[in-house]
Amino acid sequence: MRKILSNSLFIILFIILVYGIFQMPTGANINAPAYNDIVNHYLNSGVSETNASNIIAAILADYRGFDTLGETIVLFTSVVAVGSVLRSTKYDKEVRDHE
Amino acid sequence: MLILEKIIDNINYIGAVALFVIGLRIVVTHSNLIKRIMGINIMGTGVFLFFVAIGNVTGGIPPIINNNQINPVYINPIPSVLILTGIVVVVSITVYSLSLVIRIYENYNTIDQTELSKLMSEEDNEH
Amino acid sequence: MIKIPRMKIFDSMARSNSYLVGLSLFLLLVFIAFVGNWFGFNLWISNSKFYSQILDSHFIDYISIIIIVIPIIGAIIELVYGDKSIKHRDKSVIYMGFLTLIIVVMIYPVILHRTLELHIPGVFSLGLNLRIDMLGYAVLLLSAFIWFFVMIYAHEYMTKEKKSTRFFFFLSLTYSAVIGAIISGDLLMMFIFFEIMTITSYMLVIHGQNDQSYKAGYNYIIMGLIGGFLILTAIILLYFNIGDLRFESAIEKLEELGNLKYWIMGLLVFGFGIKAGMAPVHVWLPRAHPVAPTPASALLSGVMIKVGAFGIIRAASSYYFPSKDVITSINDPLWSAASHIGAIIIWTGIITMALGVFLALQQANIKKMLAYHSISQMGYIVTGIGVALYLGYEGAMGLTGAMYHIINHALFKSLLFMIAGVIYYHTKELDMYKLGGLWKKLPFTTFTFAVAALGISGIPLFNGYVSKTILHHGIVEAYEMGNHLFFYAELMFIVVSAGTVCSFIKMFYYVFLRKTTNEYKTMVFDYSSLDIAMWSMGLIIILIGLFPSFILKSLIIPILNLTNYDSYFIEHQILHLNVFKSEDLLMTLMIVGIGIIIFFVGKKFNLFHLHLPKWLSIEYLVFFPAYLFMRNLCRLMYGDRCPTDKDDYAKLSEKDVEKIGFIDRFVITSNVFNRKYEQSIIRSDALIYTFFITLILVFMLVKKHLL
Amino acid sequence: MNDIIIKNITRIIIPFAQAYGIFIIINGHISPGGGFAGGAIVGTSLILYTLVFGREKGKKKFSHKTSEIAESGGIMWFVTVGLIGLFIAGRFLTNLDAGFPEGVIGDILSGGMIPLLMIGIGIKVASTMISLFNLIIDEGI
Amino acid sequence: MNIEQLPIINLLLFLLMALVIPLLKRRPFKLTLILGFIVLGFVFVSSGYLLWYVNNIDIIHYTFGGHEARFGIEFIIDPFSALFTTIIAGLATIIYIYSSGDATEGIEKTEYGRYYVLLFILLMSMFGILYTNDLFNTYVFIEILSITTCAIISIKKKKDTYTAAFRYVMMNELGSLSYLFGVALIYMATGFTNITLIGETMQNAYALYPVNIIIALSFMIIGLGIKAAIFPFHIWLPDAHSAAPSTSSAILSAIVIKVYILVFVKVLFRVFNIDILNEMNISTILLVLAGVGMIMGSVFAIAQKDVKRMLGYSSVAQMGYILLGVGLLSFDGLRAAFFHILSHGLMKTALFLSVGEIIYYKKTRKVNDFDGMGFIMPVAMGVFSIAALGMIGIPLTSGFISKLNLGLAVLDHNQVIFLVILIISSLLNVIYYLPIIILAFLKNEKYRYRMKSIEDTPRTMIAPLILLGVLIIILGLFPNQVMILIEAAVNSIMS
Repeated sequence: MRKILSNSLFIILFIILVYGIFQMPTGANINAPAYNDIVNHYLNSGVSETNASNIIAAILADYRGFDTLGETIVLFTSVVAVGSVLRSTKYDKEVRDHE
Repeated sequence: MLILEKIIDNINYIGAVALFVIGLRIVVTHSNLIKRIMGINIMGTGVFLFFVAIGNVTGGIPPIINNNQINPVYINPIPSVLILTGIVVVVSITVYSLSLVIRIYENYNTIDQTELSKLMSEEDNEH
Repeated sequence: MIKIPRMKIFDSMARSNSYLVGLSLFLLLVFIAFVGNWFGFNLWISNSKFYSQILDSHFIDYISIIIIVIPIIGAIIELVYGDKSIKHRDKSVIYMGFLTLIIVVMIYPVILHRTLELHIPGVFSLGLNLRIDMLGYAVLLLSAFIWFFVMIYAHEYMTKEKKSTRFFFFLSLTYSAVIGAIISGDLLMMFIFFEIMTITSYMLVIHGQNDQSYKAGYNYIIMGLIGGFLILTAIILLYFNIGDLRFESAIEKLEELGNLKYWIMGLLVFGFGIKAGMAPVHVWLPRAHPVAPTPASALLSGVMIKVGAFGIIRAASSYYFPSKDVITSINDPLWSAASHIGAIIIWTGIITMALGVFLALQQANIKKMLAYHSISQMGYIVTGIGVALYLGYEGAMGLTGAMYHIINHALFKSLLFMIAGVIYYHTKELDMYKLGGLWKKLPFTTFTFAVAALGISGIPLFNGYVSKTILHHGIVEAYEMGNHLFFYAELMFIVVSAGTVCSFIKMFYYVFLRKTTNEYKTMVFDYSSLDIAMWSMGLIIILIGLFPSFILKSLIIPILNLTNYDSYFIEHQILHLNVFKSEDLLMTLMIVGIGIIIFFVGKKFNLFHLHLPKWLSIEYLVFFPAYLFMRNLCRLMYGDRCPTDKDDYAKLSEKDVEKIGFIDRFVITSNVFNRKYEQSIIRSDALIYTFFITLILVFMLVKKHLL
Repeated sequence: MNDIIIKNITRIIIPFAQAYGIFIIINGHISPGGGFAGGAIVGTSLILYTLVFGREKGKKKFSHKTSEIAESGGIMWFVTVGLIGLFIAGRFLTNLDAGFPEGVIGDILSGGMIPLLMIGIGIKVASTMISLFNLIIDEGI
Repeated sequence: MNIEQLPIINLLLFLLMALVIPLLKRRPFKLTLILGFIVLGFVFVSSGYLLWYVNNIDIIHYTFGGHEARFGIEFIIDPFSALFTTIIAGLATIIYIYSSGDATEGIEKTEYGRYYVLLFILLMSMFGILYTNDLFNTYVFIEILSITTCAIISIKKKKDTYTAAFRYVMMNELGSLSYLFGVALIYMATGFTNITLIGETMQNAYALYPVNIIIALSFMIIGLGIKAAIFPFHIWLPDAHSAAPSTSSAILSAIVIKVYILVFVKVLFRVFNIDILNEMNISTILLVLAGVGMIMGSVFAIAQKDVKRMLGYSSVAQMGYILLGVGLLSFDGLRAAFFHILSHGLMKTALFLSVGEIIYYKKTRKVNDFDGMGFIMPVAMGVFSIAALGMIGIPLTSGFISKLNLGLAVLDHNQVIFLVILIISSLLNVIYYLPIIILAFLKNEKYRYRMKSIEDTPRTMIAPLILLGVLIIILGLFPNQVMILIEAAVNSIMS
């Protein structure tokens, strides 16, 4: 019963989203609203502003460099978090014995 | 026919949404923790595919400027940049949750959600 | 022939207390002298330079803060002494009470001349508003006197209780909260002090710290907070619609609200009515009074429930009366709201008084019986308020009766509680069927009890008579000028008075007169602070009974002059009101006769011992649907696997509300609910996400495309 | 894993893999690739080493302390580059205005701070991969 | 170095502090604590200064790398972000002082370093979320925040913490991905990620591609709702709160979920402007969620035996209050909501910290074991009582003021039904907070004879508690001064 219900939910969700997509500006060409003056600015004067021929790298490291910093912080955090979970099971064992 | 054409035009987007929903379904229905993590990853992939599809331009080339093309059409670079960040983020979340799964397995000797909750409720009754 | 019992030489504390009482009586004398203008005293004061200076000095407005702060200081000093020196501790409390009393009496001329207002912006969101006008002052003076006497009484009474330091501490805090509630200048301040009063007096109620007192106290504070929330709702509605909470006429704005204004008033009446022990919501009162230590219950009955009634009067007469300059006749549409409300309030009052007396007749426990009598007397007061509202422009008589009865009831009810306390203090016994023959042992107490009982049962030459007569006049006017249905109200009134008479005859008989086996032989009669306090109050009772017009002249007429009542009516009906008319006396005689008859009939067929079944109690009837629902909720959730008889769930089918109240049942139900649903909700985490995202998408898209 | 073939081949492959990774890192701003890809390759090569030669030798090659320093160091480097921009040009992460060498478009030495950041990212990613891997196999099942 | 560098300096200070802690491993731990305290103090002062600056002089726009805002990433420091960063810094300082009094309960010594690393990164991410004016940048910071929050739950290394953290991570990730999906849709329709630019173009984007915007909005609402523990999505919260160490619980429910609801407000009022929201009538959905949450949260809380779990559910109910204020989409509503964010932050911190002290010394978290606790730990239970009365909404506490404002705001939207719900949920609060106070101070005083043996808790734990209690009462007595700042923030968010 519950399975049928949930599956029907997913089907409905999928249909809604596909229906939504049909109403969206999905044309894969340079007239899409996403392909606006910002993109053109990057493509045209990006090189002269950053002297890097790889625009993606330029955006990544220069225009949106702060995102990249944040993402390195995410990596750092994940290491610390995983460390906090996985390092030194000694205490853990004691607790399990204690309980 | 028209609907078919529409589907073919938007196949990237539909694929992305399909991935999203599939991942969600995995998260909901499967009780195996690792499978649920996979489900989350698939959802993430769906969203990234959506991003890329936004940035896609038919016949476009990657935006690496060198002057030996004649009036080239470049793809939209921004979504690529964004998902580069996004991928890394999802990777680190995955690692973290996997480490949690390791610990859960050590403590309860199971990675099955239903059994897990059964065990936990038993413990609550004991206390 | 009584053999004079040996006197105990009374200790220094008792001596200083008696001095203080003497001083307070002297103050009273000065007050009387001022009002009665004996040998030009009044003129002398009003013409004196000092007085005129005070009058226009700005400082005098801060007096209101001072009298709020004084008891708090007293409480702090009292904490400092603590249990180290009981003498100093109690002295600090008592002297602070006395200081307040002095100040309150002294500012009478000022109040008579103008209203003291104080506004400090910035505190809370609306600013701190305090104001002492005549209406507030009457209650303030009353509570100052009673509180002082009760504190003197409490000093000796509490020597036999434990943790008296805590008791006195919270007593003083409650005092300042009560004063604040009385002299607050807008509804918000009143509500705030009201809440503080609820919480601090809770500490007094549960002072005994046994299961019974915890139950009663929990009941008390929960109902108090519910009342608080009702008032808060009313405040929010009022402030939103009127934009101002100061006690000024707002009827023009309220008229635009349609039925909402009745809702607001209903919320206010019930919110304050819970404290005042009004009919459907009185349930906390008979539980809280017996368990509280006697001084606390004396104050609860004497002052705090009056503050509830005062709140109703305050709100109604300020917001719902047209302002003085607008209206000059009865047949003005602006009065209609007030009179509609008034009609309902009158019937509530009638029901309250009937219920109270009916239940009081069945009680064995003295304090419980007195508590039920408080309910029925509050019924009188509420009826008076109702008349005051119902008759609108001509309702002066009702307000007079209500205020007068507030004063009288405060006096004799606190005195009666003190006497019950004395009896308990000596005999450790409160069941009147077990007591008996105390008049030999405690002649003075017997005497004071006689005074108080005559007072409450409305015998001429005692104070109760005056106010009851005035109230009776009020009701008569109500059905002469207004609806004829109120004739039955009058009948009820008479019956209830008769019942009151009867039940006090009963108490007097069982407790004092009746011959018993030779217990209490060893009991010594002693003469101490207890009796000092009691005598002085008895004295006041008799004085009021002898000179009924004094209170009218000194306190009530100024109140009426401030309100928007027919001044002609006030001049001719109330100012020269003669309560000793023949028909009134005859009616009293009739009442007493009926009372005696009821007593003998009841005693013969001992009706006093019959007890109603548990399920007939108000609380159970009110909440019955809720209880039924809770009992069957389990079936809804679990189907046939419902653990009805298992663990705590069985309690839900308990019929005795004394054992398990509404709140406990609710908690149990929520536990069952939780046990069933919490984990299952938590487990289905992502499913909920899917469900809601789909739901919202469908909702919004459908809405978008249909509209 | 004591298979001679794998060991030898690994010995041969790893230098190339690392060289390739470093190449991708430092060419990030003129050709496809960049810090992430390159860092991933370098990290993978070290993981491969640990897989083949065992944890102990892996520790010798890339000890716990080193990884920690690399962890903090990657971000430190990033922040310092940004702070240079802040102190010189008054904005965090300023590129050319902060006086980073412009170079000639298409050269390795171009794009101002971009290569520097790429190197930082590369170090960061590589060290993160390795240390996560080590954590899991140390404490793993 | 002029003032507009201060925000980034704050962020970098947190970051560098977090990076430095592992290098100080050899040194005595006190050094780390002192250093961290200095950093927090500096940040608190500087954000206070920024608050003053933006309120009296000018709003600060800060773009990275000197590019235009449209090309790069932009920070905006306006009364809104400045106010809440100040509040966060203040609360965080209080909690930090408390936690330094070795009361990070259940965390083993070797993990302290990591705990503080995570703490500082967490603070940095919250500052970033509030400062930044870029949807995707917000996403990155949200991810940092979710990892760190999960980590400071699971750092306790008990069996239940792992499962709680796992559930939390799952829900968080669902939320983040929904948010990211929303961002993708918005980017698709408008081509910007900068909030201001989106806000400008949103009107005509909605005219062209309404479905896009609708789906984006619903995904964002759900995503942020999960993270802010709005009622049906509160699933992760009770486990997480009861499992985490007390300081973490305090941070979680006093600060973190508030930050998410602030992002929510930002998204609603800056990305989608009000008339679009009214056209889609979001307000219905939000108000329904809020109303249900206010009741159900309390109903669940009543049945709890575990104190921290109970507090967690009460946070759910309180988030309902805040969402109610936000969902009215009106000036008064936001004002009440912001004030309640502040006052609930204070009260919940006080509750969790006092309970934490009790758990730390008495090793009990069952409500029934609290009898006579008031005589053993007077300060803790006293502060607990003040905060609990505030939760109930007794006058003289800040909770009363926020209830008053909420009531007025609700009437302004003439939704009288929600006034009733407000009162009912206050009554439910009475039912589950009052018995604890009575139990602790009046019920059987079997601990009375141990009055001598009051635990001498370190001052670093007592002082923050007292400070919180005083602040609650001060805020209840003189709300107007704070209200001015809050109104400035509301104006800046609604303009």
